[in-house]
Amino acid sequence: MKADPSGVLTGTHNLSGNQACAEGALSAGCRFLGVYPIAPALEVSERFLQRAKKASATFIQMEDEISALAAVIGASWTGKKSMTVTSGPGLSLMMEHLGLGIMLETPCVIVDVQRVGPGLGLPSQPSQADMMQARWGSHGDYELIALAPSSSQEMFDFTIKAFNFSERFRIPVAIMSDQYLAHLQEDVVIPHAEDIRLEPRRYFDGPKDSYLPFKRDEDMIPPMVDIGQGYKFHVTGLTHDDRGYPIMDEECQELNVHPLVKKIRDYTDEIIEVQEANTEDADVVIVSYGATSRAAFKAMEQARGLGLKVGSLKLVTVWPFPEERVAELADKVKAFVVPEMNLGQVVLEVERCSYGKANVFFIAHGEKGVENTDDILRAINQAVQVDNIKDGIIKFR
Amino acid sequence: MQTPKTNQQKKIQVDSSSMDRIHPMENVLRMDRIPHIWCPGCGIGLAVTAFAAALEKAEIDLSKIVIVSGIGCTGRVAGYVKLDSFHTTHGRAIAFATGIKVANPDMKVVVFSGDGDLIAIGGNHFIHAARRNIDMLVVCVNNFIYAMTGGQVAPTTPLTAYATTCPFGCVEPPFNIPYLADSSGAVYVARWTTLHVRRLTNAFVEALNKKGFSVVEAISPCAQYYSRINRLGDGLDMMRYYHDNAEIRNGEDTKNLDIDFQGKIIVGKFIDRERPSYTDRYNEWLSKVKGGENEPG
Amino acid sequence: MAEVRFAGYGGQGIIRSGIIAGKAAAIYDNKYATMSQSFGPEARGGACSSQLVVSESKVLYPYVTDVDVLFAMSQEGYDKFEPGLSENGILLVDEDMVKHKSPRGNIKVYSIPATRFAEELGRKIVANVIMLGFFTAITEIVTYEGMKKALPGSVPEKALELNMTAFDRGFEYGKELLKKKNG
Amino acid sequence: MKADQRDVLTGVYYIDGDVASGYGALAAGCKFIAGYPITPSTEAAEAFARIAPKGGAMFIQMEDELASISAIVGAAWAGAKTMTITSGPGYSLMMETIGYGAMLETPFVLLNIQRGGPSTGVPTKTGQADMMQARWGSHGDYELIAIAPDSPQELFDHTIKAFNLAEKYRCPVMIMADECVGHMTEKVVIPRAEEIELEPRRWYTGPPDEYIPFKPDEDLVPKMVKAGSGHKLFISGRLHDERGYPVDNEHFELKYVRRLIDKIMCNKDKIIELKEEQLDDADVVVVSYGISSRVAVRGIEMAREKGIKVGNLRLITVWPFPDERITELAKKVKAFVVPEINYGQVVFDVARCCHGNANVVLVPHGGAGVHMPDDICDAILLGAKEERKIEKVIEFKTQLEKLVFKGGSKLKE
Amino acid sequence: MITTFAKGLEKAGVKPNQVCVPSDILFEPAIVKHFGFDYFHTTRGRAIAFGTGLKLANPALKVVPFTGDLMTVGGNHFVHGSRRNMELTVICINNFVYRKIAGKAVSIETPKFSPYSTFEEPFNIPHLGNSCGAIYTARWTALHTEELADSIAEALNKKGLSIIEILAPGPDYYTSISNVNADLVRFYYDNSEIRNDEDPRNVGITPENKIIVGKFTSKERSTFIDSYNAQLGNVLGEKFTPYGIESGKKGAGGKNG
Repeated sequence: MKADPSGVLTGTHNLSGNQACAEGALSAGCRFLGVYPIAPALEVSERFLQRAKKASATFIQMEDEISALAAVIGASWTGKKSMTVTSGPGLSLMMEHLGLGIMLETPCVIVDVQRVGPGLGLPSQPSQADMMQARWGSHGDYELIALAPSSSQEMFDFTIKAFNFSERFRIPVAIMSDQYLAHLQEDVVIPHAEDIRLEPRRYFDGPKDSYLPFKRDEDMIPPMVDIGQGYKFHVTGLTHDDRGYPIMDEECQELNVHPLVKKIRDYTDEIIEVQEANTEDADVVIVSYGATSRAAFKAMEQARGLGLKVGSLKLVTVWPFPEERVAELADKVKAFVVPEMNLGQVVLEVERCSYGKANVFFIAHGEKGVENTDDILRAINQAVQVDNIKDGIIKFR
Repeated sequence: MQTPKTNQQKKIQVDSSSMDRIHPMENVLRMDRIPHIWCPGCGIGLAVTAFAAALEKAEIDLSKIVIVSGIGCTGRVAGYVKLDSFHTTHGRAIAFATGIKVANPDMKVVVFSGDGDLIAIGGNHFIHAARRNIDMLVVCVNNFIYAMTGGQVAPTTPLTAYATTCPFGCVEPPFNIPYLADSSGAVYVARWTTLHVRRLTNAFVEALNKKGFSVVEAISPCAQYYSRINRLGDGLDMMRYYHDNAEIRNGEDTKNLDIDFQGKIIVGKFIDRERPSYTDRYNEWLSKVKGGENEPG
Repeated sequence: MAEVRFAGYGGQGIIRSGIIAGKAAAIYDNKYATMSQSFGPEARGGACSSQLVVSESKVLYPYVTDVDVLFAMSQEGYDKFEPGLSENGILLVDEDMVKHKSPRGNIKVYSIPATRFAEELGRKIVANVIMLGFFTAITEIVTYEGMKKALPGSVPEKALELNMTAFDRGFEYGKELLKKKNG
Repeated sequence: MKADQRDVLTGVYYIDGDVASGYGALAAGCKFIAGYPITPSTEAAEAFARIAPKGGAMFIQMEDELASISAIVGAAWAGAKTMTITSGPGYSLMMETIGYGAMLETPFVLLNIQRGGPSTGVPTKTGQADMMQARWGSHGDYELIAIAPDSPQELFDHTIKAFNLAEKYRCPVMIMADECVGHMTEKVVIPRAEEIELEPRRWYTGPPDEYIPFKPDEDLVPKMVKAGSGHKLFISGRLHDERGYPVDNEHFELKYVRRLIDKIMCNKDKIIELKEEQLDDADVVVVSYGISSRVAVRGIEMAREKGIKVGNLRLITVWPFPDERITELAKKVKAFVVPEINYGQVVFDVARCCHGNANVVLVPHGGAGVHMPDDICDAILLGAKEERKIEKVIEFKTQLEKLVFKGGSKLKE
Repeated sequence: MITTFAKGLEKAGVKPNQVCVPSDILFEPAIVKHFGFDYFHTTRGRAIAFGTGLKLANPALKVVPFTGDLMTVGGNHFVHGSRRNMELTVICINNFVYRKIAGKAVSIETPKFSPYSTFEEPFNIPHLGNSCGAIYTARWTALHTEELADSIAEALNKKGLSIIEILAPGPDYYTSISNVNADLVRFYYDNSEIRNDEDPRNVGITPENKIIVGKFTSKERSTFIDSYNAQLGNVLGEKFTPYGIESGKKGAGGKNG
């Protein structure tokens, strides 16, 4: 499916990450934005509103983040691609509805522009400390997809990608941006509408009375219908059977919830994307994602300049985590260096997936500015020198 | 699970003399989910019956109506009506419905939920949707208690009434729901008890045809918890109480509608006015935005 | 170890029966007893059941797996839980409420007109306590003394005496029945 | 400090876990509970509401979970020991303020009776799928303590323990019980008040003008005062310095937020409580918590009958996670078997700490029930048999999964 | 605004060290230290809920929630707090930027984001509060310093939940309390009309009319704690010790140290 030209602002534009996100959403066909204003995510709504008329898009500023995501899920069932934008405290409030989105298997996109936490934290500084929350923040079992862009261009591209994943797997997809990207002005190339590939929603086309909202196709994804088409379906956040009727026992729970996990776990090959550089001969691989990969990439080049065999593994999809690729690399390298703008989250996954075959260095990155490479370089130097494998993560201070 | 028969169920039963005749409510109810979970003597079934009758009377295209419920006994209504129906999270039915209405203004949106769901945890969405005047009908079945979780105090529990989390009597004055709806901006506000089935049905019809945020409060007996904890007898006794104490006062000032424990219940249609809806305002705003002015360069 | 399933419909005091028996075992007989019940909207009005595991040592697995005693006070409860009863189990029924099939394997059936007795005592509501007395006499999972100590505080104070009488009524009926069967 | 006699309902009871926790809270000196009804945790609130007035305590039912947790954070700063009670969906709503509470270093206890999720799920039946949420559910970096009781008696004891930990480390403490334990009725012994040891709040007693709210003691935990006692408190949930004043430089995140984590991590040895059984010569170790640890024992017995050397490790404290202990054990055993009532949560931490030295078998269960002991036994056998090192968490296929997805279930026509 | 608040405290005879301010608006530390009350920067919209906890755990406190996100995120706590009649003096900073008042359009540079979308109609806060049961409602602009101080003083000495709405665009969750947009307040002030005792129903802010300010309602109603003590006293009789009596010594907080 091709993009609708009314939402595509073809050309090269100098955009902040937030603006690029709004453009990406409109290009992807997003026509409903439900938000509650929170720094540093404000500009997404502003941009979206500025372009709403041309693209015939609907906007609502709700009374809080709880209702913002509720409205987005509701809107998605009308057939409109829908999105919400928030930051840490708002994401925390959305946790209950993230679960509802998962349970109703509703395609939608949640953009989290991360800022320093916990609590009110620091609205004006970037962070990557909501990564684990995106994966684990709602109660009950689920899997979701989280993408981490590292530039305005990626913000644009990944927003489209996020919508495609959400339609493909009928799942809320998180875009984990941060304050640094949000306000970074960069050139963004927006292609022609016909060059943008979109995943169409999977609609049910059988007879009206034979529609079962949660009857899965072979690939575990149930087709959808819009409200108002006469299917008269029922869906519930309670554990339900294929008809969407609540049944509360173990068997139904297994039937209902296990596929929610499996529909992602079984398709990791299709979902996971990593960008690698110089990993073939590397002794040390820097694992990074989001804005941090900018520094990671620079550090790799500087280290290469010093004659060190350093590679870079950039996670495009952070969740699901590229377990196998990290385990493979662990066989070959001496150490992983993981810079994150938090106090240790994704590094735990790297530790898990390196199976004791490589050391894992963690750098709580960000102290000297997002793009500063000093700490990473020092960690690489140290990593090269350590020959034995240590128990646990080596915290680099 | 077998549930002892209730008034509601008896009505649904097919007339034995003409077995092949389709029951009039069959096109509105999910017959494959009957029997329902409501207890004997519960009034929710009556409210649903009135609603089903109203749908027919209002001549609404059943494929263009969507019903959203929250959590609780009344929250289960969405599961029993054969319409596009959503059983959402606790308190958020109105927020969810707002998304639907704003994204697809062609739909008739009905929120059918309980007092705890709409007014306690969902109070914020209630007042904001009223302020924005989102075009929807909110049916609030008020049974004065949280019944699904077993009889906790609600923001509608009358003063001094007992509940499990106020074992020594309720100390918080209850909300006057019509007054709250009125002061937040609702355009249609009515209150009836489930004894007033015909008037309740008419209120639903009027509200369904009204453009804007309409609230119909349906006072309903909870025989299992509220009546039992307060020793008020069964569902029938509650109906008798409604019969003896409900007073119809259409057009009454909403501030006079407080309900005391086993006191008088004033019912009627209180508010019926016009205000621009959210979608009207949004479209008006969009129309004012000139072609290029709002477009980034 | 003994596994007991109490089954009936809401309002019969089925859950309460489980609690009283468990309390007698755990507090007054110095055994270990774990009682669990089904909750929720499904538990209202319609069928309801509770399960009790009594053991000499700490109960680890909290649910019944191979039921030794089925305590049935409603037809639906009997129908639903009879298949879970062990081949060597004991079936206790209120004969006014349950029509049972001829038993499988070595299952022993004991029935009592508990509801009728309760009506004779003037309060239908004490049928479960009569059943409890019967249960105590037949199964000996809990002691008579333990049960008599467990009743105060577990039933409304005003109705304690009536409950004590009801319990004895069921207990004696059970003892008689055993005598007849064994003799 | 000993418990107050008026608060302790000494005696022997036959009550369910929820009620036991309500009694435990009162015994621990909890004077304020704000809650909102949610199955299956409501009985704890109801129990507390019944007994609170006699002990001079207050129960208030707030308008929602957001208000409940905000109120208890406020009450804690007014000097009271406080708690709130909830289950999955309510827990999700509380996430923002849990992070805020951690930021303010507020001592409070949160009882989460887990049910089947996600979303509304199965309200009346059990689950253990909020474990990772407890650790990671709020935005930003923080650490807290989570304990998992396995019986009504423990719900009583651990509620007191939770209050003690909260006061000692000035952090939110989660009691992560499950519906099964909350709704299970067993004997609960409530001791005499003088047998209950309570951790007093760390009061600051110096001159009011010299009080610095977030200046840590040697164990990294700062002292507290009561609002309204003349200290001119300035307490911000924003990133702040020791005085509580907001700072606008991320540099402080490292300096300040790190202490929130360090105060738990550096005291890990004192916090973590494990129960170990037959680990000395074990080939396989079952790691479990909450109700699963009771259920697992049956599977373990079955496996032992088949001659397998199985040890049992029960996590009483789940967070902070006993990294070192698992790493140590991994070097000696062939496999860990982790039965959880979820599709894999704590098992990932077990796998992480193994460092490839032992295999890890997950025995999943979606909730609304507990494991079949046969499954756990079979998983143990699988772990004992497997000689290769497998670089992946091995997901054991349970009988239920086979039944539901191979067409044996009545749900699949 | 804070000076006005301090003046109000003084007029009411309330010592700052009895006062506790939970707020979702950022105060400056220097202000707090200078005036000497206790201040908590709470999560957005939760100042009333937070204050409810403070008040119940220590009923001797004078709790004054200062809130900006009250009517959006915190709307629910506002209506329920009013209904309970929790003893709180709620100062509601109204951040909404009124695009047009008395037919005149705002020509001043305004903040980018206001609590509602620009095309929505705002709440009539005094009316909503009054209808939910608040015992005192008033509205002033930040420039009505004398009247505001009087209202604060009056409200502080009332038993129950009072609401004072202050039209003061600028300060919010991210920017400090001193950050009032002076030009905009001046505009509001110039286009306001004092109408004390006006029925709150009629004080909604509309583009056509002047902003109506004043003290609108003042009534008596049993507070949450009073109702609690009365009801439990009735039911439990002698066994019950009233909660929070004797200037709060019996409150849940216990003694310091």
